Amino acid sequence: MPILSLLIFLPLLATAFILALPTRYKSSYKYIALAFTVVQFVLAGICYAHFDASQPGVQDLGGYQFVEQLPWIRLDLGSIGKLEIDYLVGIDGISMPLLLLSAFVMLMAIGASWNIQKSPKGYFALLMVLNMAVMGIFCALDFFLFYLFYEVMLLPLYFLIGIWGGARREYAAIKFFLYTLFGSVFMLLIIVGLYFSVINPLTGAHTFNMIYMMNPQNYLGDSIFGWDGYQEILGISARLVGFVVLFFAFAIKVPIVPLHTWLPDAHVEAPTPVSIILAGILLKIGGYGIIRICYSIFPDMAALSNWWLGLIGVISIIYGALNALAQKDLKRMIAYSSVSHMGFVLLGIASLTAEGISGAMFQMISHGFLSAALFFLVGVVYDRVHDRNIYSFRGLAQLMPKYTGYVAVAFFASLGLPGFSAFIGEAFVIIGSFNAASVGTGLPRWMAIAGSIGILLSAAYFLWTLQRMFFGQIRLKGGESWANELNDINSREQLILFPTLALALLLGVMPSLIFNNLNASVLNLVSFIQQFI
Amino acid sequence: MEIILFYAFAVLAIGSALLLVNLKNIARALFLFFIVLFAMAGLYLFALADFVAITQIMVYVGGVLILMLFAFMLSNKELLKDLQDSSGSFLSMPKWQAIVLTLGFLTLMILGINEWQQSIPTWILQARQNNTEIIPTDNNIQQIGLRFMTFYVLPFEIISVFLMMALIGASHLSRKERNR
Amino acid sequence: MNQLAHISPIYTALLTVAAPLVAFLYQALVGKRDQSGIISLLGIVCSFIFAALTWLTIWNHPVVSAQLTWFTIGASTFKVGILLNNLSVLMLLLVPTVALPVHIYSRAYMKGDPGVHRYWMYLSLFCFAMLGLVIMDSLLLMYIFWELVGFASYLLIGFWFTRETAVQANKKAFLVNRIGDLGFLIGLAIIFTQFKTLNLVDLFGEAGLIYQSAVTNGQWVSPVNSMDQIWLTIAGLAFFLAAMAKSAQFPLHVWLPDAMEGPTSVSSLIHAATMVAAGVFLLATVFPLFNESTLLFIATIGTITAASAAYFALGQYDIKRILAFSTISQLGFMMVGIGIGTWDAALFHLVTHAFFKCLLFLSAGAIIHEMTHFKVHSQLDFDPQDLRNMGGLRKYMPKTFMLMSIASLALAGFPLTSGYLSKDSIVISAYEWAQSKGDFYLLIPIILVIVSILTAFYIGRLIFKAFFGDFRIMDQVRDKLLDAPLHEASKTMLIPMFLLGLCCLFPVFSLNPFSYHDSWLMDGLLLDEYTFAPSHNAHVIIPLLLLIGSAVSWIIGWKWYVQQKYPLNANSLSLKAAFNQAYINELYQWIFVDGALKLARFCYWFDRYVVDSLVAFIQFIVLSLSRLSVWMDKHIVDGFVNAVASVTYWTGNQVRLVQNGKLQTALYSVFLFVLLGLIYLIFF
Amino acid sequence: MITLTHFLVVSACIFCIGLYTVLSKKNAIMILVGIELMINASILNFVAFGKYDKVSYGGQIFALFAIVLAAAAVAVGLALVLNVYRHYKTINPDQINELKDK
Repeated sequence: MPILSLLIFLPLLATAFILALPTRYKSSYKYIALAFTVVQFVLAGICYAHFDASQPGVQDLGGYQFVEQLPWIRLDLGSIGKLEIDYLVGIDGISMPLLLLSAFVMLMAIGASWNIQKSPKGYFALLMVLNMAVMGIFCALDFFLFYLFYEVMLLPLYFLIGIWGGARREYAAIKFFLYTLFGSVFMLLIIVGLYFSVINPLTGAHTFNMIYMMNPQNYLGDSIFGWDGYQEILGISARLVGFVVLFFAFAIKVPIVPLHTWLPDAHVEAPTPVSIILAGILLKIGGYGIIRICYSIFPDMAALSNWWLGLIGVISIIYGALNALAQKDLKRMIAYSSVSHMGFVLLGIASLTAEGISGAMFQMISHGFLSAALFFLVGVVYDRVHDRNIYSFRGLAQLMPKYTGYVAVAFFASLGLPGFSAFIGEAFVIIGSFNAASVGTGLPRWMAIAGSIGILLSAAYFLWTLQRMFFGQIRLKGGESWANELNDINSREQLILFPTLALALLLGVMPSLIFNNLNASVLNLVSFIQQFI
Repeated sequence: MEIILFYAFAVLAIGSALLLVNLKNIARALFLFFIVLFAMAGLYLFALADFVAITQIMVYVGGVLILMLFAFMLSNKELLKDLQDSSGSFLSMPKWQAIVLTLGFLTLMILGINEWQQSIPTWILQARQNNTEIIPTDNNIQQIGLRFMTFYVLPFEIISVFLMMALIGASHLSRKERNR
Repeated sequence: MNQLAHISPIYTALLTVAAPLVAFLYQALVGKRDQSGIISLLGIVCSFIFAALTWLTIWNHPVVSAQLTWFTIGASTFKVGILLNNLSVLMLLLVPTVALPVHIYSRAYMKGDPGVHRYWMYLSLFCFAMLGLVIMDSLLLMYIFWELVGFASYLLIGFWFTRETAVQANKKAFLVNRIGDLGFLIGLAIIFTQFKTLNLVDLFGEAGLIYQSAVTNGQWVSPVNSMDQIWLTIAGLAFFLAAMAKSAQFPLHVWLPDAMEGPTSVSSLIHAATMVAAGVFLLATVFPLFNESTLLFIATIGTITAASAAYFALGQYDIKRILAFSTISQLGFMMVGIGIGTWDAALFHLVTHAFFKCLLFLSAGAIIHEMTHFKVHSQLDFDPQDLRNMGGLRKYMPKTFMLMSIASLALAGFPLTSGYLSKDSIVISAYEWAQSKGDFYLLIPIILVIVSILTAFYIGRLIFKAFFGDFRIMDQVRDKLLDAPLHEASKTMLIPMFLLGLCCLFPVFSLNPFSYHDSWLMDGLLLDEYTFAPSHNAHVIIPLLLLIGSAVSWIIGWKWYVQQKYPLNANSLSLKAAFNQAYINELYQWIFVDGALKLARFCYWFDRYVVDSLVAFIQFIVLSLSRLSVWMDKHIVDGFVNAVASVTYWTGNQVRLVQNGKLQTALYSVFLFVLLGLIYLIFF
Repeated sequence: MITLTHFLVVSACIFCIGLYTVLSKKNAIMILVGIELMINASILNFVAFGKYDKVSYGGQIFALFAIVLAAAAVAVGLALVLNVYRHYKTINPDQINELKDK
């Protein structure tokens, strides 16, 4: 059964269904979307269940599972060679957990969009297109295919933010779009460069196959990204340029600190479900891209530049946390906390140790659940009174005790309370990056220590928010009318939140659920890069 | 003495011509034209062409000018009015394009003359060397009569016929058409 | 009993930990208000029984440990397991032993509170976390429970979350503890990097990795790795930082006095007896890691803490705050015990302190409970915790007075109490240690002696002010309230207090009331060797000195507080400083909190106006470029096309003018071209 | 001493004035006058150069021819002018523009 193709293209079927149904059935759109997403989640679950954790993957196509390879575009371009684009999908330990995460977060997003009133047809259709693109990104092993999905993803997001967003939605949508496009346009140049540098050893044709790109033997000697030739662009090694450009393309998504300003705006203006998807999946694409593409295709440059990556990570952690501390808008605070938490991902990836990279992967998964839950929780209060300002609320714990309970759990889980998943991620990122100096990856130990300050700061802003909004005597900006509006969370919301936080707890208690599937791939990746240190 | 006279005639000719051009009143202009023609005839004398000068006066002054006056008087009633009341501006405004073009031609000609002085044709130089120029004491009329009847007899005849044709044509054109 | 004893200690230990967890989960998921308390109580009773069983099997028996694979990350496998040695089973027993009376006491104390089910839930969570902390066999797991303990403490301090001060306090407590957690985490990272394992048995067990590592040539070499020797010191300091935060050592002690915002029963269990002692427990666990300089640092900090907290205690009026500072001070003693290398003495003091300080808090709770009742009854507005409002309570609450006096005597280190044994063990060891080290080190035991006397004085002050003299508030309302509004606390509260009172006496720990060396506890934990020679003189002189000092301080206290001959100006600088804790809180607020917030605001400002305007600037440039290109397109590219067109048109138009059928125009053009032709011929 | 150049310069001036008259005057008769001036200028050249041609007297003879032709041309021209006038009631050449496509 071509399970990955099913996973990718099922949402497209849903889109077709939704578009085909006349508008008078508009209340059924969400059920269609939900049904397809549930099926998708089950499929992802099957992937998880049948996943062989001992297969390494990464630069070895044999180690990928559920591989589907179909020749897609074959063109003889004469003197330039033969164009070879495959429909090549497959998953290894690095992509599989993210695939599962995406399926889950999509489910959450559908649940969160239950009350969408404004043109549900377009909304759910776009959401499903987005769903397809995201799945495709995590499965694609052909760079061309990857890029295709990567670009397709932008479009629905742009419209989802720009149409269903908040007050400044157009600004946010365009900012988001331009930022990401800026990254991906340069990525395209590198893709083309790689295409001309790499040949398929079997057919001798140029190829977009990522797996071939990871093998130094497949590079033409005198090509732009070739290994033996010292090709230079503007006096800098071409491979370094390639690495840096790809890194920035994905780092915008992560996001790293000087390139993060799209994130608060996009998150704040986006509707709750889109915020959930942005935080839960989109940011992970950045981290995934760095591991899957930057690191695997340019392992030599990864080993060379990890000091800078680590520095960027540390800056993101602390800077994001400090910014979160200064926020008055709850959603913006959570957006900045995402910057901080994703900084750990970068720091972990930069450590080039098995612990660090596994920790980073785990942090991505955990952040996927938790930030999605956090945004959902913001949506709960925003739905009721259309205000997110922290200072507009006080003493919510008395009005909404269950909600407060969920918020407290989500906050504590996010600030790295042991027992929840974020702790495992952050702790192993710190341990891994500390360990990095001993395996000689060039990441100094002070970075780990500086990164740990982020854990302290995250506690500060989460607890402060908890204190300001939920504890103390009731004092609301909207007075009595707000007090009537602010009902405790309903069963639908609980139905979404409970599994999410339960999963965060489950992963915190049993990290092996993720780590077991991750280990072979991560070890393979680490040893692959270690050759170049 | 000779040169002063030449200059006097030249100035008279050029000055009258300029005035002629700038007059609005055609009747006056025609009389100025008369003066120009006389001055030109005087200049021919300096080029030792006495017979040409006489012919000039006889043909132009006696024929052409009278013709023009008649034509003018026949054609231009309004302008005749103008002739009577010449209270308007004495000089007509020149047209600048015509002036530019004219000055261009003048400059070019002066330049050409200047150029020409450097390379005078050989036949003139020969004539000067051999002293075979026309001199004032030569009997020009006799010489011209001889040449007409011998060397230039064919052109002479052709021009006679041509003159005849012109006269007939002119009289034909100026006769009153009945059918109008 | 015999059969029970055959159950593997592993299982009993697990059940000890699991019982409160089950209680917690049950209440968290399906808890009903009317059952609240029973479940937790049941849990802790089970816990206590299993802990006792475990203790019986393990104490002075070989170490037992068991492990299960937890997860594998990369190539390193982490195991979850428990380690039962004398140290851990001692703590395992201590926690439910103290918690059980507190649970019983809480039944009465918390009665009628609207959120009481949360209280029991949190309390069970705390017991679970604390019990888990002591038996875990891996530093990672310890860290997890370490933070969970802090989390439970956070919840309990902020139990009355509508009180602004309470939520401020729990935030402060958690954040300060987080600083310590960072230390723990860094310590973990160093240990893991150095030894590739976090298992306590592998690390600190007999012939563990710690003992196989050594500092050679400036490198700290372990069997698997080596790094600069500075990291050894840093690791030690990192773990100490963790302990500093949790055990409220100067300068991270600030959270503990504020934590008194929680219910008094919570303060007694968590902030006096168990959680704050976790730091000492941790240091005892990782003790082999410490090198000379770290130990000296620990001893110094301990001394400073003991002295400063005792000083602050002198200036407080809030009965719970005095006890809180007293706790900090006693924790300082324990730290000194660790610092001088006698962690068995520190543990001994930890255990005895747990009982008498718990009792002190419970007694204080009883007083506050009654005072609050009185406040509600008399409809007066006063602070029920303020010593200045009390006095003469001895008449109304004689049993409480008696029990509190016992505890106070134990705190002061009066002979025949447990405190005498444990405190002397620390002070005497410190003296012996200092003697072996040299003159300068003598400062530490001297300060400790002075602090001990101060301790006697401030606890005497508390007793005198609360129980002797006249009931000050009563005088105001005597005419209104004829019936006695104050009475002894209920039996539910008194019984656990009585139990704890028993534990404050010497026979529980040692048959010989004057020699700590004979205590079973010290025997069980006995270190192989002290690094210094024992001094027999010290064993006589120091207790005597302390006794005389305490007696003198009490006489002074009696004169000052009971006979109202108070010689000092209450507004004097030193007393004010003591009351305000030397303004450390304000300093921290100013430097760290305001600093961090300012930095945060600056960052946000930077983000909004610099980073974002950088983006806006780029946007501006791009926009300008596009405007420029639009302009170019319109005026230059398009303009060129237009120009070609218009030149053609113009030329055509001009040429057309020639063909206007006018004679002179035709002539004019003829001559013009003639002229142009001539010009061309002549000049070109 | 009157050199050839003197004649040439004078003749150039006269020619130019004639040219100007032809181009600028709004009266057919004045245009004829201009043509006559130009012809006279050329006649002056003929006679000036004819001074050096004693053998054939070409200069003077052609000057005579030119005078005769000019007289004939004037006669025909004036006849035309009269006809035009009769037809158009004007002799302003600017207004005689029936050839122009409207």
